Amino acid sequence: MMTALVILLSLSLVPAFIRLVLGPTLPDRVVALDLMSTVGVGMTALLAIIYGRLVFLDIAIVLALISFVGTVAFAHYLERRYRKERR
Amino acid sequence: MNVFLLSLFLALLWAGLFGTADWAVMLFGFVIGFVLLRWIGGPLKFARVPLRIPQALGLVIFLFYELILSSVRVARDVVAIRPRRRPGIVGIPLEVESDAGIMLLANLITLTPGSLSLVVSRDRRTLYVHGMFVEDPEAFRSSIKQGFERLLLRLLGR
Amino acid sequence: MIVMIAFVLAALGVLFILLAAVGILRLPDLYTRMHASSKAATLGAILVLLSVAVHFGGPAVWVRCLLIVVILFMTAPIAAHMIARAAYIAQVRPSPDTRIDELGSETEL
Amino acid sequence: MTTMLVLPLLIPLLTAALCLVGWRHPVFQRWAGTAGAAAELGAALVLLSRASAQELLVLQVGSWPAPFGITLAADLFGALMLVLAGCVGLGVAVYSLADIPDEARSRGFYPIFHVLLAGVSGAFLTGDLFNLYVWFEVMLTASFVLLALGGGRRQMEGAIKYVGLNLLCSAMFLAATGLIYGATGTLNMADLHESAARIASTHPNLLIAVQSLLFVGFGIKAAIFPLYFWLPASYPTPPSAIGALFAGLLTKVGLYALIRTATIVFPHESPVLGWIPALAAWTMIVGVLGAVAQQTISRILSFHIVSQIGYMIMGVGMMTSSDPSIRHLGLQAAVFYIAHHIVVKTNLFLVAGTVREMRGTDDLRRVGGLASAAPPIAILFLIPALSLAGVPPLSGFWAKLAVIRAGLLAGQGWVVTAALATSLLTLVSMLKIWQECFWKPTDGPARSPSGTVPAVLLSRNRRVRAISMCALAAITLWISVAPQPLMRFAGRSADQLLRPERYTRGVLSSPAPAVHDVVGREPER
Amino acid sequence: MYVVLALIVGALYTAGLYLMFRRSLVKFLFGLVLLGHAANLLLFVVGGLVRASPPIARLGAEAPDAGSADPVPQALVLTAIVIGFAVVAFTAVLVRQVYRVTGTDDVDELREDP
Amino acid sequence: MLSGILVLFLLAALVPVLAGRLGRATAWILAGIPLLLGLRFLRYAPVTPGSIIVERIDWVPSLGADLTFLLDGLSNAFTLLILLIGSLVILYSGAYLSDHRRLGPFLAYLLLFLGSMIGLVLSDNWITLFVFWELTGVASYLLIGFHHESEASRSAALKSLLVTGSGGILLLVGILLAIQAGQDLGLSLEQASRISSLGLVDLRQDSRYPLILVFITLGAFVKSAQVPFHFWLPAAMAAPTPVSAFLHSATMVKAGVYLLARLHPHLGGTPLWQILLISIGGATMLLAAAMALGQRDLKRILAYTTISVLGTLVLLLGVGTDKAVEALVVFLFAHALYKGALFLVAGNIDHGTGTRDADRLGGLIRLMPVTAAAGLLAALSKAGAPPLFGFLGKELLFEAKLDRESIGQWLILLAITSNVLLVASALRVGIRPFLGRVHPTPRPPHEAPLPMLAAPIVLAALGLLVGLAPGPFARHIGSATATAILGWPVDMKLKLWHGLSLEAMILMLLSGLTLAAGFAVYVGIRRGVHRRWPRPGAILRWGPDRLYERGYAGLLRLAGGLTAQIQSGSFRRYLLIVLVSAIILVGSSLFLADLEIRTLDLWDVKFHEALLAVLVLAGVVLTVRSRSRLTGIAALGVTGLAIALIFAVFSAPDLAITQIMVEIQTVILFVLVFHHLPPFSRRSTLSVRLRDLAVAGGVGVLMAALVLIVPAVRLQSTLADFFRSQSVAAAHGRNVVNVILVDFRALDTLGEITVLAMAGIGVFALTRSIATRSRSG
Repeated sequence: MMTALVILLSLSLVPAFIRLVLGPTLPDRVVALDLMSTVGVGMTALLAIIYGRLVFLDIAIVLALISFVGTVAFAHYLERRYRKERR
Repeated sequence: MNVFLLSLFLALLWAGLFGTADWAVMLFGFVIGFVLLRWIGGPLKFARVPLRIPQALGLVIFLFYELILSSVRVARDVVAIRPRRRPGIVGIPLEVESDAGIMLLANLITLTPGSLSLVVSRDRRTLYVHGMFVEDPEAFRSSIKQGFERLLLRLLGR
Repeated sequence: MIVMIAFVLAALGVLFILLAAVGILRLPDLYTRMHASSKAATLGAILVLLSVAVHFGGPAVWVRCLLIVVILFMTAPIAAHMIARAAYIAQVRPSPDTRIDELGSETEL
Repeated sequence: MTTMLVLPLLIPLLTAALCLVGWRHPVFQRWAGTAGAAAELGAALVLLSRASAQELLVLQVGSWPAPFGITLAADLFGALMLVLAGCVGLGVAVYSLADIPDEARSRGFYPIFHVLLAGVSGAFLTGDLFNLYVWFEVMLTASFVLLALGGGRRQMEGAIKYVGLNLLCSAMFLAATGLIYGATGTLNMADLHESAARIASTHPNLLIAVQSLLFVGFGIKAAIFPLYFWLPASYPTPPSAIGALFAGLLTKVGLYALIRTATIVFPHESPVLGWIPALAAWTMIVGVLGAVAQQTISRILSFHIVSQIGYMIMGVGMMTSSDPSIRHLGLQAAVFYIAHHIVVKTNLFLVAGTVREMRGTDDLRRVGGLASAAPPIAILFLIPALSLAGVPPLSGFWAKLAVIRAGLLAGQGWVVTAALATSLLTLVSMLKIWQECFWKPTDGPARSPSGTVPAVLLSRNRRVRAISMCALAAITLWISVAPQPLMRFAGRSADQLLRPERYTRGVLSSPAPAVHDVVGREPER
Repeated sequence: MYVVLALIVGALYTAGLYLMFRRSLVKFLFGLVLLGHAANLLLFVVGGLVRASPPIARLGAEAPDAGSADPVPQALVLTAIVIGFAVVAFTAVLVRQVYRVTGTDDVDELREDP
Repeated sequence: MLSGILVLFLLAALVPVLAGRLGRATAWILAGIPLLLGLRFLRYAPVTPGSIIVERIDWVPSLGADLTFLLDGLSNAFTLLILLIGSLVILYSGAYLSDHRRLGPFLAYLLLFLGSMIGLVLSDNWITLFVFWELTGVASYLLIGFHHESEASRSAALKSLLVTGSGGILLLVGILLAIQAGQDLGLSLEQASRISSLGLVDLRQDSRYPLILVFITLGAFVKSAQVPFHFWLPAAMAAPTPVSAFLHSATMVKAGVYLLARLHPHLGGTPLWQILLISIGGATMLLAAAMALGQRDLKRILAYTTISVLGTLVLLLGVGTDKAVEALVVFLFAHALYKGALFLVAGNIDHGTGTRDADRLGGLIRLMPVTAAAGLLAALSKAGAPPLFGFLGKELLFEAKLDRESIGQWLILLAITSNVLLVASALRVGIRPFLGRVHPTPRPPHEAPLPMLAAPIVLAALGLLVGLAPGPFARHIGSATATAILGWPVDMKLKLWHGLSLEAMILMLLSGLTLAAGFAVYVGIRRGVHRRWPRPGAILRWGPDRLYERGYAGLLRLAGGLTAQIQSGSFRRYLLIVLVSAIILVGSSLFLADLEIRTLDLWDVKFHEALLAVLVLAGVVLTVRSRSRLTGIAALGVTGLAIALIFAVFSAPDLAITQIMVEIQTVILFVLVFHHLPPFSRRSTLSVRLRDLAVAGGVGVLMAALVLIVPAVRLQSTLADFFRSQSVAAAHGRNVVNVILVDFRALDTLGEITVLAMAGIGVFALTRSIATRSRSG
């Protein structure tokens, strides 16, 4: 049953990826990436249930923490770039 | 958010990373976090806020409620054949003044139904918010002011 | 019973994430998409994590799950806010059906 | 005690750490760096003498038994390479007291330099394939940084090519290591000896393919014919002390790994080795033609590294011969050649650096008159240069003689022809440097780039440089006049390499807690 | 899945090398990253694939479950990942420096002196 | 004997230092040393025919090199000549270069040369002989290029070294083949490396004999400046005159002749030997003599006549009869004496007048009487006028050639012709400058200082002395030398007057005829007749020389062109070549490999796994196709994330965690770094991109194939089980991967941390240099 959920969850990677490809703007892509990492958190959590191993939760922790950092970096870069362009 | 709360959070993080909920570990993490924060905390300039637990709890509960609500609305709109959305950007005059307050508010607003904070104006008086269902800007404005800002003000006391 | 609860929670979570994913594809502009990703997806992830906590039980698991929940809770809006701000500054325009734009005239940020 | 096998690793790493601690104190760094290099050489020498007495030193790191933990092993070849690395290290360390600009020194020249030494030593010592990869990476990363330190345009252009192709090399190495583990389930080279033999009997093609992959990886690092391009592109660009370090050591590590795996891991009959003679011929010819075409000393020398590598792998290529004595002679020649070449090439780069320092450039069209202006430099150039060209009775002659004799015995007429032609062309290009840089009169007065530096300091600088150049030249002369000890040692090394059973038995049966370290001590033959 | 991942490894190599062939230094860097992925995945895949049984002993157990994944490739890949990251990080900064110094990100404009 | 050579080398090393201290006395002292050595060798000197003295020290037994020195008649003869002339030349140079700044190094080179030459003629070991052989080349390079400020000097030096060096390489091949053949015939390496042990086996029967002979004789020909390799010798006249006197009278160029003579008993006497030596020697003799006539420079004339004489010597060796060898011995000595003297005389003239142009000199006898005396004596000896040494040589020469019946007439014709020409040259060099009218010269002519007079006079006088009383020479030196060359005892008898037999009369007649004809030619040249002659020399003089120049230039062009093609500076081209060769090397062995698909389960794929795989693929494709940097980064992030999830799915949580962390950090880093880089632009054409794709794809296919083959091969691993069982028990860690990293394979981790630290320092250093750069500029 849980496996079915994993499959369902992994399906949600598809639209996210399409958005990543289509863009059209960079923030769109970042949002897509962000969503994908959220999906990753969900997936690893489900894997923990399926495999009955808690170690997978660690992956989820790391993913949750780290993807945030990545998103912030993107945002920061984007903002700086445009502020510079305006000047 | 004060040192104590932060230490608690760090303790959680610590335990999480250790992979156990061993109370000794948690306590150790808390102590370390507390000491460290005290030590380096000076420069960080945490708002010296008295801890108001009931208000904080209220806020959290309210937040959960709002989160679920907003999620459901957004989700419904996503699959809806005829979407009900009315996107718009609205400026909200701010009453909170501290940095922490503004930040917290902006974040909280993002979690509320159909609203997403964009930018704070230069004079730090207005927060511009993107709303997904803005039928009436004024109503939207007041709902935020009555909802979150009020709770927040109660928690932080300006 | 526990298994059932866990499954329901997980299913709900997955559903929310899935909807968020669809939203991110379907919604017309960046800002509306962000509504989907920053709210529905976060909620979904939180639900899945709760399901894990319920499934395993025990304080160790609860602590870890709560930790992740807290992290998500704290980071999701910050991230969303930062992207939104950056996007606005980068002059990513909202879609034409955005009726009200009180910020639109303001360029000095 | 075999625990001292870790010394060649620990000393440079500790020195690097020390230098890092003293980041803001150039003087301290200088002393610590030089002392560390000296200690490294000392440790290597002690190891060499012990290895020479005991044939093989083995240390199971962490005292986990052999195929499970990581084994450090120094056989004769490895110990010899360590000593050579120590020589180069000390020579360059002393030379760089004068050569490396303070700016670069303050950006961590010494720590990186010692890490490079550690990587090289690790590669020479380890008995584990993946660990070899790790030390390769240590060495590579350190060399990347050294190459790019404080670089101008040319240095940057060279660095990109160097980095790109060398990363390709490590990617191939890594892939091959993975495939080997996947097939055999082990990484210890001694253990692999047997596993590989078993695979060779059932799936020879896979083994050959993996060996080819490894060969390509090491071939890039060793700068063999169609894989060498990164070398002339990058070596001439950094300050000459760094160039000398690279020239002396890096390609030889690739070569060492090639020989090590070809002798211990894979069976001798492998067709991969069959390509080597032809590749050797091409390497020599293309390298030397490249050198002939150049107009700056450092570029000429860089191309010569390539051509000289050809001679070394030519010796290795004789391993395909069916006659054991030819195999032995070939490998002996290769080992001798490596030893000779490391010393000579390092010295040449140092001389080139001195020329650059004295004249502000090493472009042959613009320098000259050094034979009259600086006769000692002229002599210091002539010794390694003629040795490189194989002029008797200098060390290069004995090296070439051995290689060519092996080639003739093996009936590799074309390769021998290429080798002989190459040695003539090497002479041509060495003499070109000599004639243009030393004999040709200069038009104007000698131009010093560091015109503001007081003359006293400059001359002190030269004396410091001269110390290491003289020492290296002395080693060359010693090998020239009395080549037999080294030749015999090379012969013993070759013997050991060609009978891997002793190595594998020594490594695998070495007791985990390093209680006693006498392994494989058997009467000779 | 082994077959699929083997093909993925091939694809990663192809893409990584193809990108290294491009003239832009940035793509070159992307290529390096993909090449690293390719090598890591190769190492991992070739070591054998096992589902749902990490080489970690359960609490109180004396050893990991029988038939758990081979820990060695994992350790190797872990090392390789970190090394690869270090190298890529350095190369990224190097690329930036190259661009600053030479004023171009076109690999073909990086020449050698004749 | 070794000690003698070492003394010379040691002195060579010390002289540059000593020269400063000793000043003018240096040359006198140094000249004494070879003389002393010569006396020491003279102790062995009346080497009775056949007796041999050997000294032996190990050197490089692994390669068959040892320091075996052998003193028999042949080496004794050469040693004495070398030491005698060497001593005089040193004395002479001391004065000739007395004002020169680099007298010290000059003497050092000279001593180095002297030592190597002695070593060369004494060595009995093939390898050692070759070592000294090449050392003479190096020393002569330094000597010829002594006036290295002049371009001509430098290129002449280079030419001589390259040409003789190539010859040396040929010789080396011959030597190695000979050693190999000796070993195959049952000798030990040590024995096979001995020249004298060639007597133990008969290489002439070996199938490799022709090859060995050709290589060795070629080597000798080059060294001895035989046509067509002669051209380096005239060029070498750029050297200071004493050097020419030394190198080209008794030493360097005679080394080839020496070697052939040394090998004559062992390799000689076969038809191939005769054909080679007679044809090349004869051609050299005649052509060089003819070419000498076209020259005006005294030294160049002498150079060509030297070549001619060398040809004669080679020819005589080729004939190889008793008489021929006797003639060889006499001619060798006579030539050394008179040629040495003539060169030194030329040096004196140059020194005294400032020119060496034969046509601009005359009447010097009054101004430079001593020089003139030496010159006249030497020239007459050269011309073969009685009662000088040269006359004896010529007599024997004619006699020897008569011996050879089949081609005797032709040879004698050849000999007479070239001798006529030599006589003419002798007159031009030795007579012309001194007699007749005084010409204006750049410098007012004046006599040279004492040492510069002593040397030529001694040499010339010796020529006269031996000519007058040849007996002792024949007894003490000649016989032993001839014996050594022939390999059987010879008793040599020399007489000025042969009595009145028919043969003697013919010889006398021939000599007289030659002299007369030579004089006629000389007169003809003075009248400028030769300018109207077709010049056979022109072709030969230019032929090989041009070839060398063209060859050298061509080599440079070839090297330049090839290198520009291969080392093009284009990173992408390098990559292409490397990858293509990797494909070829790896693919060629994999081509036949047994890919056992049946061991693989194709359908063991779960949906989410497949989806992750697709995601990786999609990320990869997007990365490749991305038009903007940030899209690329994002796509890269997707790829990394998907790979991390694959790790997670296949039981590697630690890997997944690490991968995620690394991936995100990479993304951040890229984002920060690329801020400073320009955007993408499409630069390659479609065909280039397709080519790249094909090559990259080739590697990809290979890798995938390798991965697919492995499972069929996999051996049972003991490592995994060991780690699984030991990690909790022995290392107290539940996570086996972690335990491996920190305990079992801690050394890997140490290296890994070092790499990280290095990269950190590198990043720091680079960014700092960016900072300082932008501050300063």
